[in-house]
Amino acid sequence: MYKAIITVTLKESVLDPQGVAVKGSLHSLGFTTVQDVRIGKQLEVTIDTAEREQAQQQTEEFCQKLLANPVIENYRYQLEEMN
Amino acid sequence: MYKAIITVTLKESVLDPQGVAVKGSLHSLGFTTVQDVRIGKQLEVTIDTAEREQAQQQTEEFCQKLLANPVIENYRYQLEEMN
Amino acid sequence: MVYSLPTEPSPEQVREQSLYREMGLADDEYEQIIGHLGRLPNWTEVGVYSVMWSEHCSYKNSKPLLRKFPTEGPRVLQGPGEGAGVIDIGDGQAVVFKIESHNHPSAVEPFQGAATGVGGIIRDVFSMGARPVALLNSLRFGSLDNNRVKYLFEHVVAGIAHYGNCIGIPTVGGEVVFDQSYEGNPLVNAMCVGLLSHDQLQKGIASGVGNLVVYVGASTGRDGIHGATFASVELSEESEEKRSAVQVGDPFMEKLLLEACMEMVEQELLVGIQDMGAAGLTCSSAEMAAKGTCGMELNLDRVPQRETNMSPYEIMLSESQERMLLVIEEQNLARIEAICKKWGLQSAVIGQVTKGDRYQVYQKGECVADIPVMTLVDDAPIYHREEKIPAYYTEMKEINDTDQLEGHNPESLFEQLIQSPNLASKRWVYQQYDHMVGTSTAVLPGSDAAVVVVRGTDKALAMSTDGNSRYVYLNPEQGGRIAVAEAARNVVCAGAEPLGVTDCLNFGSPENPDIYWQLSKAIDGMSAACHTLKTPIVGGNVSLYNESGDQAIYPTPVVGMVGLIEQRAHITTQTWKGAGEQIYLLGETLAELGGSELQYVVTGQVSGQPPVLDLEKEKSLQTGLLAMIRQGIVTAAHDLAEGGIALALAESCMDSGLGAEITLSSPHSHVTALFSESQSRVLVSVKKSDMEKLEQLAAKYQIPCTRIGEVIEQEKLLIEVNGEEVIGRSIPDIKQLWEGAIPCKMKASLTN
Amino acid sequence: MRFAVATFPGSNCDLDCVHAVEDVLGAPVSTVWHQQTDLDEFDAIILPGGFSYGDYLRTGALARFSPVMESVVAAAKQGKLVIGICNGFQILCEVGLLPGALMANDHLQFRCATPELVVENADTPFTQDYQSGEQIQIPIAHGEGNYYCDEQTLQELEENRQILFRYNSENPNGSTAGIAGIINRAGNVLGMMPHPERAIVDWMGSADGAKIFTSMLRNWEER
Ligand SMILES: Nc1ncnc2c1ncn2[C@@H]1O[C@H](COP(=O)(O)OP(=O)(O)O)[C@@H](O)[C@H]1O
Ligand SMILES: [Mg+2]
Repeated sequence: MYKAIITVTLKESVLDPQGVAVKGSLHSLGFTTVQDVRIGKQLEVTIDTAEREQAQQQTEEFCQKLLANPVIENYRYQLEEMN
Repeated sequence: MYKAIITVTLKESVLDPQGVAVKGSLHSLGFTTVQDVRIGKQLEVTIDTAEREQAQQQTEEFCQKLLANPVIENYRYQLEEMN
Repeated sequence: MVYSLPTEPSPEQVREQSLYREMGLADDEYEQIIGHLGRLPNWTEVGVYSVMWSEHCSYKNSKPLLRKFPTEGPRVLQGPGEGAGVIDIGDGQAVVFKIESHNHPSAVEPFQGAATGVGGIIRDVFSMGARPVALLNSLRFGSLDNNRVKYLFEHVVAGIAHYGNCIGIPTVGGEVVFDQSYEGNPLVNAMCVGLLSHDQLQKGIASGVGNLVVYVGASTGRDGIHGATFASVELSEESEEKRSAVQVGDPFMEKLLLEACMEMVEQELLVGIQDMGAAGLTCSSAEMAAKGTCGMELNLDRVPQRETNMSPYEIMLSESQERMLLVIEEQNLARIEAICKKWGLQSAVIGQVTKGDRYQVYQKGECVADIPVMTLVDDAPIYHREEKIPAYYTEMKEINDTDQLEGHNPESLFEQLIQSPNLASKRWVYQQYDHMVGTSTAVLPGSDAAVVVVRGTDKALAMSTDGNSRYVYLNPEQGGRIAVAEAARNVVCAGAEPLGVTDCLNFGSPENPDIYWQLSKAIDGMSAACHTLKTPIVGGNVSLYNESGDQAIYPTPVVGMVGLIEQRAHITTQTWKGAGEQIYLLGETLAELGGSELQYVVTGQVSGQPPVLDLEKEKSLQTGLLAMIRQGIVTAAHDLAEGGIALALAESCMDSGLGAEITLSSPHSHVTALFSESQSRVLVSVKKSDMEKLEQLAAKYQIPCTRIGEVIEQEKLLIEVNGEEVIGRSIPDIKQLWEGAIPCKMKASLTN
Repeated sequence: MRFAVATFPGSNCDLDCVHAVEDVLGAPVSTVWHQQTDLDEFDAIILPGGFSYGDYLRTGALARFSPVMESVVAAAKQGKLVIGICNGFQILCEVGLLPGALMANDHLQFRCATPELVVENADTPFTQDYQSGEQIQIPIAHGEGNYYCDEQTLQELEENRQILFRYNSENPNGSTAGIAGIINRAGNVLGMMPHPERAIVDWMGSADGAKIFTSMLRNWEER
């Protein structure tokens, strides 16, 4: 069993309106040291397989196919073995 | 300069309909080994301070105040020093 | 001498390596630029010309054809040429509307592509000084049996919903069509309707030497560079590389921008205002200067920037969303800044209006572009493309294979049609749109046209988007007429007098003579209809190169029609109101199944000729129907369109809690009688006591008028043709099929 | 009776609420900018629908820190009537005037429709012109109206009759116990997802929302 922890973020050059709004709020709450906020998604996907190889390959595949749109988003992930 | 990488997730006891939907889609795409999907937010907050202590304290504070709603969400974070 | 960044190709390199081609400029266009400047253009200048001379901004391929449209009328306050058209509705008020495409961005990033399409059209309307009151859209996709199509459909609808819902403008209507021809190239057209008082009408013009050029709204980033040229190229593997051409929309920012601009308009602080849409800062500033025949000087260091080290080329061509460009008198600057501050918006003085005709751009003290401004607008190349009657047209015309449609069981055809995604309920779509915000929506999505009341008056506006591209494909001229006529008919069915049109011409490559012919003929048909129906075209948009692989989409002119309802009491819907009411068919049913939905559903093809539209008949139908409605005798009115009378009858039953018992007598077959898509037909219901009045009015306006049945208590649709019972179904049953069709398709898997 | 309608950046039903108060009650009503902190002159406060701060992060999460909210909390403590509609309900939960939270609809889509509601408790300042058990139609339009609270809170809500409106047959968003609107323990703060201001005259499709406004006025007059 593996757990893929996937982070999907907007590409650097793409506007993150949500991050901008949260930064504004943090400032008005007095957290003026906050320089930048970027918000993305985190997905934890549990995969029932004994082979790391397979888990990795599948994760790569469904990130591309479903979880991220490469036009505006990047993804990265990490695999953890579960017991 | 520190970067707080904050993950906000729904509490275990709260149903995550988005996770359920993504799992459904993954299954129908043929990824039948997927057992479970949970979806959360990831926030990267850059804080302009030289002191880890201060960065930590602030992060804790704005997570509690703003970034997570304790009725339905948990948060965890990690601090990275930036150069 | 203008400065060239060391990191960019030098003017000589641009020429030697023909780098201008990458920006979509042809060799002779590049030579023209050299002629205008009297020297080699630098990288930034080439970029500026390339976007200004793109189809999207200059209409270089379509201009000669667009001149055929009638654009004038007694009520027209502003025709094509500004952000949106403006038509007088009396009492010092006017309606402002425009439709625009966002096809290519939506094909690669459906959610954001569609969302930013909505954002752009809203800015076009409020930059006229109008408050947006309604949104509509027109969508085309491939077959819902394809997973990629499902993904596109789901995300386009969600993107449209996201933007409109968040900014708080109701999305009150639209259309969705599924056809193979859009498989690789979906269409996303968005329309916005606004209201203004005459004295608040704004224009995108720069004037007054020394006046300030002010930038308001979101910061400029590297997103969307070359979107305007992107919108004018065929979709190919290569566009995958132009990925940054898609932006993320921020409807929240746009709401703030909208409210701030409305305050500036009310306080009369503006000389000129224009949205930074396609081709961003370049297009807005150059067009404003050209319109005012004055020069302009811009200092890019002052442009709010979201990323560091942006080059002049990038800043000038960025299509970051939610930005406006203003020209103001210096004395008003403080008040402008105060309004921006209130709404939490950044603003910056980025330049001024100058004497002469130079368009000059500076960065870090260097002049990075210096262009005679009129050459950007007036000297854009114009192409008279070759047109040729396509072989398919000549072939198709001869085919008459509607015989294959005969002999099927009418009831099972009916059942198939009602579940065809094209005719099935679109509730799955419009329930995702907030169609009630603003508390002015009197007729919600689901009827022929949506109706929005004008607060403070007894008036209301009816609006609809329509276009049947199969008809246009089979016969562009007839198809063009039908698009306009149907939209007008929909609006009349709601009780309105049609006022005017905005159109979006979605076609393939104009360099293909077959397609140029389609475009030319469709425009002829639309023009003729607009002329007869007295609905001038006051604005629109052209989207060419809608192709994938070497397959062009069906030629798809989309018509957005707005009509005026003088009194709220005239608002009419398609739903039956009471048992015992008499149902009439206005108009005549002919054997016209070419290009019909029935043909497509049964054979999977379209062929033959579409229905014929007689403009004079259409005109009398519409005038007569409006007279009937205004006399208060029409309890329901419903346009007959795809699926013919059978579908129209079913739709009028759906939400009524009632049924209908119908007896048709027809010289044609059952199938033709039920499903023919003959034009200029409307169903109406009247109380028994008003039958005579109705018949008299029909006679007066020379409208064929046949009593075909009555509304019944029982929730059943019973249709008899020539004495034979052909359909007998319970309404709840068919409603379930009708409403379930699209959701059922959408349950299965999705993939990007 | 004087009404205030708070306008946050991104509110978009504020004018609709103003019009409803004017058209139903003819009572004085004004919008109040989110930075205003003095609400003394008002007897009732409406937090309108919309997308305050774009609904970014979580619905209502950013608006609840607007300066006006401190005064709204104070006004609620004084016993003034406060009603949060849609986004307003979300803000009231975030600021803690009402228990629970509003999550994404279980089907994950935005939903605009006119569901049937049941009035569960007609003995409150907001519902006294209805009958308990009355079935009414009031439009909804939201992406995040799925009310959530834990078991214990739900039990308290039920016991104290704090649930004012429930979706009748079909639950449009997955909301716990079909909850469409709840009131605070003290009975002067109402949060509801449906939009009563969209159902005040017949041409809107339903006029069932008007009684919320008439109830509020009558309650105030009878105080
Ligand atoms: N994309 C859409 N957005 C909003 N409303 C839509 C959309 N598509 C269809 N509708 C609504 O569904 C109803 C039926 O649409 P349609 O079948 O195209 O009608 P018609 O044939 O009369 O033009 C109309 O009221 C229309 O406004
Ligand atoms: Mg129609």
